[in-house]
Amino acid sequence: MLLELIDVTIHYDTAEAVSGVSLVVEEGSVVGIIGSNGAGKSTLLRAISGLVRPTSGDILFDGKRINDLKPHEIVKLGVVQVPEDHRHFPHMSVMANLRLGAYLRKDKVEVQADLDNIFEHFPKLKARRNQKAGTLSGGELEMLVIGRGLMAKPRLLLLDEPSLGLSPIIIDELGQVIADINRQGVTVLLVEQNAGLVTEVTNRGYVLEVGKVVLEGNINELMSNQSVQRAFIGG
Amino acid sequence: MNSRLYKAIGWLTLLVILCLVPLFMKQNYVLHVLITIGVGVVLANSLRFVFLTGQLSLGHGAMVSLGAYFSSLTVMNLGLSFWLALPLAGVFAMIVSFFTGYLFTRLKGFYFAMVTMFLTMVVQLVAEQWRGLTGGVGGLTNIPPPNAIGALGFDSKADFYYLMLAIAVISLLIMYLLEFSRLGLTLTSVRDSEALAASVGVNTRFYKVLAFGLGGFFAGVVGSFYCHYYSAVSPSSFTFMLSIDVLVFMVVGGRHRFVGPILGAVVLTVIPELGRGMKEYEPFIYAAVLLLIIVFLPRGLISLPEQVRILLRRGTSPSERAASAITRGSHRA
Amino acid sequence: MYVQDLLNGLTSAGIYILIALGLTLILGIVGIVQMAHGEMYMVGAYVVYLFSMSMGLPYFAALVISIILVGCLGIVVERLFLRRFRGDVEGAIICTTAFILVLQTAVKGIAGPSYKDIASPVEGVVEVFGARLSWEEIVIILVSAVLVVALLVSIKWTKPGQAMMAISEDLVGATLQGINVDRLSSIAMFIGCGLAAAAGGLIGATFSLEPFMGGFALTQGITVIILGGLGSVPGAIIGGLILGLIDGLLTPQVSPTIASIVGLVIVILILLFRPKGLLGYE
Amino acid sequence: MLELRGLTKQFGGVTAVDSLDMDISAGELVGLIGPNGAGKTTVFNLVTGFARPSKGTVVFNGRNLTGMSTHSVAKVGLARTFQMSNVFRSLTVIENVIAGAHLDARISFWESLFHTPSAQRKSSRVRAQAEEILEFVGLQESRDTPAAVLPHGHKRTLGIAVALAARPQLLLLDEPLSGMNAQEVDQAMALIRKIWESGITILLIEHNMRAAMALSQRITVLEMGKKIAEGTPAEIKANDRVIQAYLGAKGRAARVD
Repeated sequence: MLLELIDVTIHYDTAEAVSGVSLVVEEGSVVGIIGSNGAGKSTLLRAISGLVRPTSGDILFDGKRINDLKPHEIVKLGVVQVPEDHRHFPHMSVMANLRLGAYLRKDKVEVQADLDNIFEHFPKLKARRNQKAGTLSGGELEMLVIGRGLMAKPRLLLLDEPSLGLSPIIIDELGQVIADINRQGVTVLLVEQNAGLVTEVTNRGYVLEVGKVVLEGNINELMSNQSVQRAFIGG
Repeated sequence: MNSRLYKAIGWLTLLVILCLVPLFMKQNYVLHVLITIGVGVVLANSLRFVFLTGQLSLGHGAMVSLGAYFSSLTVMNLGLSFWLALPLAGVFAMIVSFFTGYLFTRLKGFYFAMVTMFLTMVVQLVAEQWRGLTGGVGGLTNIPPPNAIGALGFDSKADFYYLMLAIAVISLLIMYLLEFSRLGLTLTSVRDSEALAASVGVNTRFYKVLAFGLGGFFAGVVGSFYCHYYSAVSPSSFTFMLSIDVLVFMVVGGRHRFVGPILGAVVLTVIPELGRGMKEYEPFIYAAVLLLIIVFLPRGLISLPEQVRILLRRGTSPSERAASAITRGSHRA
Repeated sequence: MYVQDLLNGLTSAGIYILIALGLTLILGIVGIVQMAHGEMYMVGAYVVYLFSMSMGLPYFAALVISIILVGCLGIVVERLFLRRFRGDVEGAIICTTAFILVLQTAVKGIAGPSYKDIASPVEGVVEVFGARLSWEEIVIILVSAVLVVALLVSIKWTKPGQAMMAISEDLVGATLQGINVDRLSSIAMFIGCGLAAAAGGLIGATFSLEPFMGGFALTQGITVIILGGLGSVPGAIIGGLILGLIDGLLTPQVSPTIASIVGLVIVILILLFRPKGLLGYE
Repeated sequence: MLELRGLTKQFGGVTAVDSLDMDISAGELVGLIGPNGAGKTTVFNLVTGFARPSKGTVVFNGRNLTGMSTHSVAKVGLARTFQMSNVFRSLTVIENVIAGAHLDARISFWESLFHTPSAQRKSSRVRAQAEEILEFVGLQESRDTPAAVLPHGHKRTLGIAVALAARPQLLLLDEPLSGMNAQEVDQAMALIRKIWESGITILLIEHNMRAAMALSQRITVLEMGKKIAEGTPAEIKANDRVIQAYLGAKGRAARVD
């Protein structure tokens, strides 16, 4: 098991944001976490990346407990998060943004190769490599932050609502990109509100509601589940 | 109800004791320290009044300065009575505060703090430069004491002490009444969330300017008292370090409670006086106290009993921890 | 002669830029307003005095030692205290104000309150474009230019430099790239305090030292970074040039005080129309 | 009552709201839904003066509100709640509601200072009204609790109470149910219905579709700042465009099965 959460509870102030969540992510898989606003999805990812400490429970990566590690130590293990809202460094160039993804890597030659690789995959980024990142469109930004995540050579890529504010066409493209990444051997944990993207790329998923896992299993089964349908479309 | 009664009795007793002090303490030194405390208390509390809206002002030095020059110039050049000049100095500083506050309040947090600090420096520099009016770097000297009134002839420290006491009591009373009225509620709501306050119809800019102006009023009054007490005023009397000192009183005492700044001014005025024997190293002691408090009691001296209680009880509930964190979070500009 | 004033202004600008770059780095990366920055500048000057005048080392060696020592002092202060005040404006102001007192008192206690002079490393005057420029001023302009260029290059081309840019743009985003923010804070504090020490050591060769010389440095530094925009490195440079030139061009026409007033009023006006400074963002 | 015409907001190069037309009549409960980032909250900000529209107008009861400041918008009878920071943290529950009643029974500076009889009368009246509102929303038990330590669900309810204290004709609710558990959701839904039945028109942004469908008479769907559908909940549920926006092509297929 690459990532395992055992009975994780997280508090913000006094409020319980995540309560007793357990989940597993197998090596090589794409796992989805679906839930509406305020369900605790982002909090969960923040905890995995070490930005908040769980009040109780264990987070295991590759069998090792990572609860108490600092964020940069977690990145070093290969757990890389692509944050919400296409969060980037707006006043730095596209190239500089990508290079920051490889901040902890020492293998200069390979970093250059990976950079070329990413430019090959995202020709739009290549064309704008010397522009400030803040000038990119929403879709380009998402490609940029995913590319930046890949520059870290992750074993596990955490994606926090990549579809946010993107048009359906771009979301379709994004699905392709995620599938490609997975095919290259990177395990992906995808957190989404957009059920469409999740069904497209994942095979297993969890439904989170108010900090609790309410359903888990095969994604197609989840999506045809009455209560999920209701949660998303009110049927 | 009862606790309110006890509180009132406590404050009255303290007031009576303070009134009697000059009868027992004849040393000018003690009275001088008490007067200095009074100045600090009024300034720190008026700074806190501005801070009720979440604005951190370092412009208090400017307002004290303006009050002092206004008062000494009107008394010396226009022959105005001190008793008229005192409130007018406050009004003058208030008007300047309203005007500058109107310009500055669109800046937030650090920018507001810095721009108000510049205001203090500009006032100081103008005072240095405008020699014809302010006497330049040397400042004004031989400022007359207040005209005698009743039993107060202002030929002894005790008379100044009573004047300061009166100013402090009246100022604190006004600020207390305002803070615990609807107005105070509105000011606090602006600090907690400007967006939410605006959405229920609060003209947030108006209230921020109002708080800044009222804070300036008390600073101006103190400035007026100050120059007649020392019978001199110069540009270097009120540098931006004065603003910082006042801020230190407020934060070290406790910025979230009305009594906080009072406590801060008392403790931080007395400590250096105690260290007088080791004059050379007195600032060390002062700095050490500051660091200790800001690191271990971020909510100020006033939170000491509460912190001790929490420590003693050890296993605190999350809600208690949060309760003690409320005011900590809300001050963020 | 305008060329003369311009060159004098450039000298001031060099000093202001060094001070402001440090302040802005510390603000952007450690996340606090370093009120005791002027005291780092003052201590820097005294360390140069100690090594060059008391111990007889060459001036430039003393300058390098001073930069390193004061930089290390910065690291200690950051580790022990400043770290916990990230984002707490009042707390940071008070904590660093305490250091103003500590450093002033310490220097006054050790070196005494009287003025001290550092002998100039190079004497003499040169004619440039019809203006007379002392070697001391040339040293200031050259050394500060070298330091500024070195800083710019290392920000642009080294990993820690890019990491610092990232932190000042987005703290959480930077953390997620594996950047150790605590370590970078120490580095920023080292650089910032080192630059302040350099400015102090440079000015020490022209003006006398006294324990309270830091106040002026702090106000000029803050003016510059507000002018240029908080946290912006190019902003600090442009702001420093503007303020330095105001100084150089106005001082001979009017009194230094009026020049200061004009500087402050310009800053206030800029802030009112561009609340984030000239090159500020966020 | 509320008419939005060609409302447009651009941030830099991004169009958050794209020429939106929308009408709400007095007494309606209208839902505004759409995927995250669709521009719903921006619409609220444009209506309540937190942001200036790049183009278009906001008319409320025949008055043009476009470009009016937030506090003046509150005066003409619009109140809103927020997703975040929806209470005054350092005030107690009842103080929150009194602060919300800022426009009601204004007390002048001198009245505040001298606590005059007239001020006291006004204060006690406002306090009594605040008590009523607390009772109405069911928070009377926590009257003197500091808002910061309230449980999440109660905070959201208090946010609504603060808005109610401003006595709005039109109430804009921004995701009032987010982060609530099933039981709290039911209570909050009942409260929203109760507010509406008391005669206040409501515009509701909600992610909980079950709730949005159950509460609203009419629903407008936004995607990428554009209106993609408008109609009764039943019509919206059956709308292909909407299902695709929410569930994607595969989800729609699953649904058809």
